[in-house]
Amino acid sequence: MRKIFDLVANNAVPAVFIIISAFAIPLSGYSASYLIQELLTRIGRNSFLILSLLIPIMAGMGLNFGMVLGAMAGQIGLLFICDWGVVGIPGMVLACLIGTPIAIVLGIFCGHVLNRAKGREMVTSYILGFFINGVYQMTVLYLMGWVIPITNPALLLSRGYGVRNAVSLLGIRGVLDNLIPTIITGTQGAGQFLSVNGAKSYILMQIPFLEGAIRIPLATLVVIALFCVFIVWFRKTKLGQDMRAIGQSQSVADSSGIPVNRTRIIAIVISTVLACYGQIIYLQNMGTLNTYNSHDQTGMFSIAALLIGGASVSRATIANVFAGVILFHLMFIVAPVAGKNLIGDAQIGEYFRVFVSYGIIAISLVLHAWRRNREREAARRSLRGNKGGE
Amino acid sequence: MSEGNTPLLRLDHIGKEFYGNRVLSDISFDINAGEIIGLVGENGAGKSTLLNILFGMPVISSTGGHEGKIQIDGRNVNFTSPNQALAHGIGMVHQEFSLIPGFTAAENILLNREVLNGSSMSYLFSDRVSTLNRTAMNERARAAINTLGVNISPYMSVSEMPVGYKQFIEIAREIDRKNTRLLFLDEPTAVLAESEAEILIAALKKLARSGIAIVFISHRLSEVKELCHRILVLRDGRLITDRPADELTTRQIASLMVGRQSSSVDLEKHEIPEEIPAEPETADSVLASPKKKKKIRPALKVEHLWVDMPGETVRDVSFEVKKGEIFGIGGLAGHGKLGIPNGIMGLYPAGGTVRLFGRKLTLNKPRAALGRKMAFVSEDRRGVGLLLDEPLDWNITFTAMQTQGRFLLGIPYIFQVRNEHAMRREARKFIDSLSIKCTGPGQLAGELSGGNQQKVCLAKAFVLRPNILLICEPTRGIDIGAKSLVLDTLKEYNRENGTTIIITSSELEELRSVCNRVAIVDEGKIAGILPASSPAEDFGMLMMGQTRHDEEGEESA
Amino acid sequence: MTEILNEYAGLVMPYLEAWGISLCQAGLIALVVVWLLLYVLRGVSFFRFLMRWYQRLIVVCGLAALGFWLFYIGREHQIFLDNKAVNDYKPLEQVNVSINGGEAAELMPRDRDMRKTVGPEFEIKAEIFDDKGGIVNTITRRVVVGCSKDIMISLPILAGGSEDFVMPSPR
Amino acid sequence: MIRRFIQNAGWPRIIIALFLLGLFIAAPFVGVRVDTSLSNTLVRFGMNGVMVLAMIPMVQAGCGLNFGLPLGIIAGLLGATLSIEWNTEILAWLSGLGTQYKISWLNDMFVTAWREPLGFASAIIIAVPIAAILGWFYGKLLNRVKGDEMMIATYVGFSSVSFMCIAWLLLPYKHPTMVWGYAGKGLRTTISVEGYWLHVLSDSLALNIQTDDIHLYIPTGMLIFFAVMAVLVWIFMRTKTGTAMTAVGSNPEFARASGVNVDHMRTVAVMMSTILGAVGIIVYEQSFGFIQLYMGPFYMALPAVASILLGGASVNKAGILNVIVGTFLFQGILTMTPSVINSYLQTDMSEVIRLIVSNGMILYALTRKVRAGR
Repeated sequence: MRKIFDLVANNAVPAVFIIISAFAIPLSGYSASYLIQELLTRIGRNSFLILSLLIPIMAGMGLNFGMVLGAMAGQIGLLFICDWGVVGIPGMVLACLIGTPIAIVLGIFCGHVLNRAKGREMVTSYILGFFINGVYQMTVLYLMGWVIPITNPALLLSRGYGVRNAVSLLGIRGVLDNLIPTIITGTQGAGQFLSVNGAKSYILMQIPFLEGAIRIPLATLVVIALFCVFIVWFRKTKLGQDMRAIGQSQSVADSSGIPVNRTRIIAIVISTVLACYGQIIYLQNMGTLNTYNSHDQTGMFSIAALLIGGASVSRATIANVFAGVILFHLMFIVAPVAGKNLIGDAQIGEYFRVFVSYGIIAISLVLHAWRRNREREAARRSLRGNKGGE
Repeated sequence: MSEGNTPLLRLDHIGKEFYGNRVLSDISFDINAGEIIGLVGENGAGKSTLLNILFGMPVISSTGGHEGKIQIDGRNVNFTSPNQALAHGIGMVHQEFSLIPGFTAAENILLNREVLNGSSMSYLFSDRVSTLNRTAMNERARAAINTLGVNISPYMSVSEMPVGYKQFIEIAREIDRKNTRLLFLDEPTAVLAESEAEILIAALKKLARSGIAIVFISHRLSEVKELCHRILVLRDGRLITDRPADELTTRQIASLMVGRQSSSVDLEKHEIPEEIPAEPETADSVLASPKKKKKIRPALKVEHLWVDMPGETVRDVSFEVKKGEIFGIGGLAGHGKLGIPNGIMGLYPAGGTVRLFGRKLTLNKPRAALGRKMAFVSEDRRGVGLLLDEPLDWNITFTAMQTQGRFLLGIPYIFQVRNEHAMRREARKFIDSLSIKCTGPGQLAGELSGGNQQKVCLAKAFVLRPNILLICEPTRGIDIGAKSLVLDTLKEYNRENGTTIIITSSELEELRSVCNRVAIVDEGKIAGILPASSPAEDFGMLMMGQTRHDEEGEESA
Repeated sequence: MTEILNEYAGLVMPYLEAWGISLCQAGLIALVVVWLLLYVLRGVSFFRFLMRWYQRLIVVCGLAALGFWLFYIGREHQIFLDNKAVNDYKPLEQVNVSINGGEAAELMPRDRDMRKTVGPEFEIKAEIFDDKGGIVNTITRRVVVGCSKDIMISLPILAGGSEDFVMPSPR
Repeated sequence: MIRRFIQNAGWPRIIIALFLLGLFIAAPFVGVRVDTSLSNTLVRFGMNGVMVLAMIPMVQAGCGLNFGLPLGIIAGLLGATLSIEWNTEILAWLSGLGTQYKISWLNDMFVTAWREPLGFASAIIIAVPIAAILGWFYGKLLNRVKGDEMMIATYVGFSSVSFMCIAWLLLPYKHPTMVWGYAGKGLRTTISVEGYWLHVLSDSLALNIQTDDIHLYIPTGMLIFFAVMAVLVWIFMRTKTGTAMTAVGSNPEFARASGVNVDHMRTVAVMMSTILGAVGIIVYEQSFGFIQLYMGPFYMALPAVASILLGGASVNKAGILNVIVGTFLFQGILTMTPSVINSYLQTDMSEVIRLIVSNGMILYALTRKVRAGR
């Protein structure tokens, strides 16, 4: 009975989303190939960011709302390569290289702050995100071009310092996605998609009954796959084991000599650095950087997607990430059109998905806290049952 | 048992004072390899302090270290952290489980000592990026478990284990440490069923034969006697006895543990108003025959009470307290004596019947208990007893304000504002009468010393003008001067107002000196109720879980 | 970037010269000083330092080098193509210039155009026409830009056969 | 003495107070008028004061900082929009009431003359029960998630705001000044309250001196309203219930042992917070002049939270003085930084300073060691 309840409780969120999507997809009237194309693009764009959330969850630090710190570090890296005019894959890698030390420093700071606020890591990291956003804005808006050398006039505001609101990332736009140009076509008209945007594409496979063609961001997917391998490997290391131990019981881990605070900081640093790379991958797909807004929603959308994938505050797997990306973005794509077709107002679908993002986080948090309090109760009860031999 | 002349561990005149409060003095004994030592003593006899010293716990060094010398293999050592003790081969199994529930047995046994595969990355970062060698880990865990002679799969998750298994995993963890030569076990059998305890004892004997010395701390004297070669009895911070186990009977051990000069007991007590009834009156007969009520009517009558208080479970308790009596509840920590008053007051889920002057009390509702003019002083002064961040007058008058509507101005149920003037006046009255050392009623309760905080708690209870006063651990954590003052206050209050007082305390002597009768709780049940003047060893036997049956068995054997 | 580095080197070198030690010696001394610091602060043994901190140092240096290399190979340059009179060189009647075999730019006299390239060097191919539209000459050259951002190529000088056709960016 | 003062006030407060003082001193030198600045600060103080006040009950009852303030704001917005939607009906009903029950002063003339205050009052009267209901559910929810209140409050606020975004589009509002002109349905993003209850509080009894030398405007009515609310909260916290609430926040176990129903007290506190939030936003709107719907209330909790913390409150202790000091300091900085720093640096750093100060303050409060014994 309890097992069934747990099964339902653990998978209720994805199930609801599958049902919503099942209704909304026909309403939207999108073709399968369009949806698959969009989903593939979004998987490539967002999965890395979401994967960066896994490690703090493993270490029992909850959802790392502080991942926006990493996103900001990545953006600073991108701003520099834009200024220097480094393009293509070297540009992306260089942006990562520049972003890494910034992300590490921010991560260490975040880790120390969170160690001071044990038990309320989430709200603290959330506010920390806002705080660092202030510092980031000060840096980018006032110090860049004044103290920090930025010379490219295309980047700077007309007043001579501060970075413009929108920065074009033409130089690295889609470089990773199109590194290995790959498409899937239907059996019909295979030839006409052989070259897309002047680049020769490699046809991966032909699927009958598929209309049109689907371009696959193969290199991005490979990077994400490598990252998944990294996480699987990381779980097997001593460090991963220590994090799992800390996640389950800080006091036991501490008494067995595991450096709890240090390990927690490492978890946050890793998450922040990965979020930095994730943001760079995300922006290379988008092609433009909204200097002051791009990172705003990153944390919220990534967390919502992870939760929709069936993860909870204390447990998340790689499968949750991909289930989450697919379900969340499926709704993202179809909700406005479905809303328009249903009620005649696209705005409603727009608001609906915002509501769903926040609502799902709220519900997950509530369920987590509720379950935790109930488990505490149950643990107490079991203590009674075991005492003595009655 | 000893091999050669140098003992494994030698304690030489160990002593310890906490803020002028002596808890250990002049403890000297040796432990040889392969020897099993039973360490017994009441709560507060100094066992945990002794362990803390041996393990170099920060509590000791931060409070000025200890006296005397500790030698391992004839060399002086002075540990400043538990890790140093571990490095010298001293292992410890705590009373509370220190296991990670979601991990397997092997993962727990090798926690933070995992077998690692080598990795080239480990130089760049640290060993922590090497992967775990699970096959080797499981093998090692299996070996450690096998040493104990039990059969537990290393793949089994701890959360799915019965409690007894967890205890074995804890011990296996210490055994796995390659250099472990001396193992301290703090009440390892407390959570075990009898059959499990037998397996454990067999395992420990096996372990000792392999050359590991074991110090076994337990309140189950029959087990201690069965397992140990030598028994050390600790009382009031002194080593009373160090004798081979076969020279002592459990009764002797018990009396050594609690035995004290009877002169220390203040036998001058005021008379109980009426005689305690020879036979417990059933509630029905009290209600059914109103004529009888003049003769005997217990102030408090508890029947088949169970309380679900974590760590202090009460299973089935029945007793009666006469009006005007001071009734003591004693027993070892963790056996449920604290659960009784907490349960009666409704602080923890409870069941059974509690009658107050013949009328049934609604359980599980603190408000109901308070409404019946019962007052309660919690053992958890800082957690439950006080508002640390609020001034004294709040602390003293709050309960009376909320339950009796005093210290308020305005119309009841509609609009009532607190009467700060009255609150302060009341607080001042108690500050004077109990001589609470503070700057005034406006001082925050958290800033007072332990003894004065306890007085505030008493004042809080007195303000309620209770018919029955339940007090838990009135003297825990306060200095000697304050101790006698608190006890005297209680006695005086009882004498002046005729209030029935129920005191729960771990200190038997204290109970015997204040109370008329003392009930001893053992494993969630009343082991017996004795007049305070009974010999100490009778209390000791009740406390140690030595029922008449055990005793007879021993004598016949 | 390089300028900044030179600047820092310029700050340090005079001191080194004044103390009479080479850059290599300075590096070794720095290594020992760092170890001593770590030894005092965290009790890191020299062996451990060599095995861990030194390796880390190498990795950090490697990453920095990788950064510079990426910067070098990934940098995008604007190549301004200029067909104006410079010194004694007269503008060409018509010239079609392509860079790295890309789309050709057609420049009339006094024209200026811009092409973008990525990487430290590129191949420029200039087809020079006479006023009747016949090809007079085709010149192919490899040009090294290095780390500098933008350059201008003076086509008249290129056509004139001189090697000084690379000029600073007009901006 | 000085050390004690510093200890009581806390470093962040002193630094920010000195900073604000510095801004006021520097103002004349960069051509910013002190009197105008002070007027602006007072206006913003009055606008935001009640919303900051809404923090007190929840903090005192141990529910943490009310990041879920948007819930109360939504109730306020509903009250405000409904009061405009039904404005004519309400006024007609009132004068009808006068005729029906022969109340001589409650006539058309009175109603017309007191149109705006009556509209304002109706907004509050509609908002309060809605807030109470929402607050009740919200309180029940927070009781189930003890220990995680703040994070959940944040997201309850966010999701309720985004839910209301849909509702604003769908609710059958008809009033032409509020709905989109072209569609005839769906509320506008900003709705002017001009002609309804614009500045009803601000301008009543206002002190307005606009001469060549002095530009002083003191919104006396609004300040009095705030003072009344503050006194009400102050009195409430001294009642039997208020005392119990404080004890619950200070030590829930103590309160339980003293026969107080902890969950009930927390629910009452959350309801009060929500109601105060609803009233607060209506006060804000009457001064601001517009009702901001849709994502407007989204981040409104943060300034209020930052204000009370700036005033010296901690995560589990707050008083009226904290509200007054904190709101004044915070709004002072918000008013002064754009004017003074902009004139000095020629840039608008106010947004960045607001972000850093407010979130830094919250962060400071969150990372402060909680006193032992809890």
